[in-house]
Amino acid sequence: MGLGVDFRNTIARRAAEEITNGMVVNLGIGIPSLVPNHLPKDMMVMFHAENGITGMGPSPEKGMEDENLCNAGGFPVTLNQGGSYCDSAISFGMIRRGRVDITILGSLQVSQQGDLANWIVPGKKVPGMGGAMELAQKARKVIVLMNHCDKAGKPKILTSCTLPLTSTACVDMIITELAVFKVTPEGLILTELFPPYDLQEVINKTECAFTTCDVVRKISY
Amino acid sequence: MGLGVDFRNTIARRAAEEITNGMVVNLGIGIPSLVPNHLPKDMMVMFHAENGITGMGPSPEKGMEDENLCNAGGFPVTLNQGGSYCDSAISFGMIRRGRVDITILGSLQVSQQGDLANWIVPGKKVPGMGGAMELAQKARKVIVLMNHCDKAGKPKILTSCTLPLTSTACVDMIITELAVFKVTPEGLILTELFPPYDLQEVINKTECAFTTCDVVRKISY
Amino acid sequence: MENPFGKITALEDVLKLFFNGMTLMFGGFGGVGTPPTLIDAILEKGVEKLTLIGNDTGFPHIGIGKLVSQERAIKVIASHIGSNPIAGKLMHEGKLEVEFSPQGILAERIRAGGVGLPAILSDIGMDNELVSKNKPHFFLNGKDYLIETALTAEVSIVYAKKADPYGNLIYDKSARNTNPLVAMAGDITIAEVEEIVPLGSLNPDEIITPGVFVDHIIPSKGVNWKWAWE
Amino acid sequence: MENPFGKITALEDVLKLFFNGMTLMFGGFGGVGTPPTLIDAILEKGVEKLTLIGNDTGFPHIGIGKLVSQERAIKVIASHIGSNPIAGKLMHEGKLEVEFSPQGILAERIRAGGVGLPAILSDIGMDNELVSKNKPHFFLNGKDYLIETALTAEVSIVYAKKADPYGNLIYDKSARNTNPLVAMAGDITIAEVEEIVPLGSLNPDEIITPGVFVDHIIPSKGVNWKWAWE
Repeated sequence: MGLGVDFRNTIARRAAEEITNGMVVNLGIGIPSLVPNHLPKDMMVMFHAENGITGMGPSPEKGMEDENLCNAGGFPVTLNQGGSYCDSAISFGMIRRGRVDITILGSLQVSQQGDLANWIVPGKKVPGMGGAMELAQKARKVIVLMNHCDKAGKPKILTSCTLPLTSTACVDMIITELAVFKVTPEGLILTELFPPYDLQEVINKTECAFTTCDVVRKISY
Repeated sequence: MGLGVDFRNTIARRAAEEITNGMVVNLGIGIPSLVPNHLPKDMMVMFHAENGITGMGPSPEKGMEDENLCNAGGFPVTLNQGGSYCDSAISFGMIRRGRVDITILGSLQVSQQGDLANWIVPGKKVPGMGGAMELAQKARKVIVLMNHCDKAGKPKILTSCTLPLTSTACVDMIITELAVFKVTPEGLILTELFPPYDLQEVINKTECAFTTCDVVRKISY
Repeated sequence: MENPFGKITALEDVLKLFFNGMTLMFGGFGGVGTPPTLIDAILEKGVEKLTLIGNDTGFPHIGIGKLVSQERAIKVIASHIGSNPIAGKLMHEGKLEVEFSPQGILAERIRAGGVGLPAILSDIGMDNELVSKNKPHFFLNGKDYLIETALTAEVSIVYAKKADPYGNLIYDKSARNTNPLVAMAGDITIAEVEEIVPLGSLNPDEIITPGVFVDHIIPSKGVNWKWAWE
Repeated sequence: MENPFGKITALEDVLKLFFNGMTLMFGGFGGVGTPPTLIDAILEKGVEKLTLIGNDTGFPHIGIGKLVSQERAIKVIASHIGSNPIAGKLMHEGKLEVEFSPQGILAERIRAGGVGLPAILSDIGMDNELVSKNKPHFFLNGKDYLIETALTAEVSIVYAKKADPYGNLIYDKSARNTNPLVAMAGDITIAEVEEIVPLGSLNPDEIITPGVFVDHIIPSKGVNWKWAWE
């Protein structure tokens, strides 16, 4: 059972709070793609796509697609004012040089150390890592948006990931439909809750131990 | 005593014979800069400058100089049709990738193995190698144009260079005011003479041994 | 069009450059920016046992995916094959060898080949066996890195918006992607272009790939596949 | 001009970024493409003990040469200093340390720093002690190579023709040279530009340096030195 649209948008809205004016942001597919809808209209954010776009805008209207203007997933997008095109080497140069402020991506599992496992779906063929490793290792801040548990109801936030890792100790923040965690060298800190969920429910659905910050914010948008 | 203008142009004219339509050619300073004057007007040659010009044209008329359009020596040039600008990394990428067909350069000394010594003037300060090493090592064909002897009358074509090397075994052809040599793994082959100079004079003025080809061409432009 | 450099070439003539067992590098990202006319011509010629190098394996009927789906390749070096399930199937059946490289490092390996460098150092995917296996390591300033070797190909094929007769290229929007890198890495590079314009009509400041790197130019018949989003 | 990214900066504010002992990388080739207004401002501020990284040391009164001639640098990493005799004189007097790097390899080392790679492999100047001394070697496929380390700087200064308020840059003719590489390699990059144009007025296909790499934009007062050819 996946998340309803509302929960997905709640998660995306919370992620949007991390973005400030002028940032360069790379968004993964799925819930991360909803984040731009929750940014203030006048905020200048440069969305980065691995294939060589800085300043990506929203999807074009049907019939207005340009086959030579697509995001890294191959779907038509637009370009905002101030945007530019570059080759794939420079695009990843931006990532490795630390010029991409935030990457917001989905994940299959995250460990309490911030290990990320998001590139091999269990039981499926090996699809290849694409640009996931560079983004996970080199974006200045890595935010994971995901369901708190998988479709079988099993926790996705774990003491150690059981799936092959994309990168170790790279995640900075986890946002699920239940809660928000900060990843620190000492482990996870729960900083926020999405009522009606409470702390006990998060504990029940999280495999690893975590601490809570002094004042847990209760988010109700 | 240097060479007269006529000899310089004779050498340049002979070097021009090595160039065919469509080639990418990098010219050093001095005699090499005279080579374009000796090319057929309708020949399409792309002159390459290390600082990022392909398709460099002749010097502009006085008063028409553009301070942002200079060759690697810092002097104003023009751009021919089909020319383009690139950054210094791509410019040297062309050289290392083997896309520069010929480099024509001056030298202080050349050895019978084709070792090139053209980057440190004896007794002067160390100026640095600039782009000389890449050009010597990686241009597809390296042609040296120089006086047969130095100002003191000493041979510049030697068994072994006495000056610090720019690069080893890189020169393919040597053109002086006396003769033309092909450099082979077995040593130098004299292929052409510029009358009134004869073989004996070349032997007298060349430190190393060399062979002659079956039919030595006598050049008289 | 005047052809003073002899680079504007008939399709049947460039086809002579393709042969069984060759290494072929292609521009494009998810099929966007992959030269459609050349792909079809290579298919029709029946070339096989190809080693393909490029960002990904496209979709089954899009871009390089067409060659992969018809089992014309024995090896692929790419960053992912997820959008082409046939590639995954062939890999699991042992019919297709796949070497995965992280996307940005793959781009840099191609660029290194293109600018005549033998290798680069990288710390991407150090701790992932799929990336690091069989690769030499090097310690620099106390930190461990992988030596990632340069990639070149016997022939590179790219897709551009415009070329002049010297092969100077400009690209269209995100169809640029890996094309300028691939254009440098081919021993022979063929550019398929939407439009050939007279010498001197491209602004020399705006040329992305200098014609120095381009050996042949062929006019494109345009994209003839249906995109995944259509 | 609107300044929605806050990158258009007063000269006195960018001057706060310069300090004694810093590493400063500069664009330009023989002074062409070196930012004149920034050079003069750095001179006036009296910054010293600089480590300078760039193609060359200009001419005594041109480009970075001004800083070198006035003994503001303790070290230079460059491909040559021949056009600035004062640099050679200071080197021989022991007042200036000079690290020579072959020109194209220097460009690649700067680019490597700019794109976050730790090093490249190179066979340029292998047999020359000035190039190879103190550099690690690596055998790859039976051939010996040098490990050439990436270069970055605390501040990079570049000169461009136009910038928009995001710092997207286009360059003018051969004044491009090392500037796009240097622009990526700075921890902080300052672009001095001939003209600042409104957001959206640069063609996104023609932008050479994406504004992502640019932190500050200052308007240029123009070249105020006399060129060697004048």
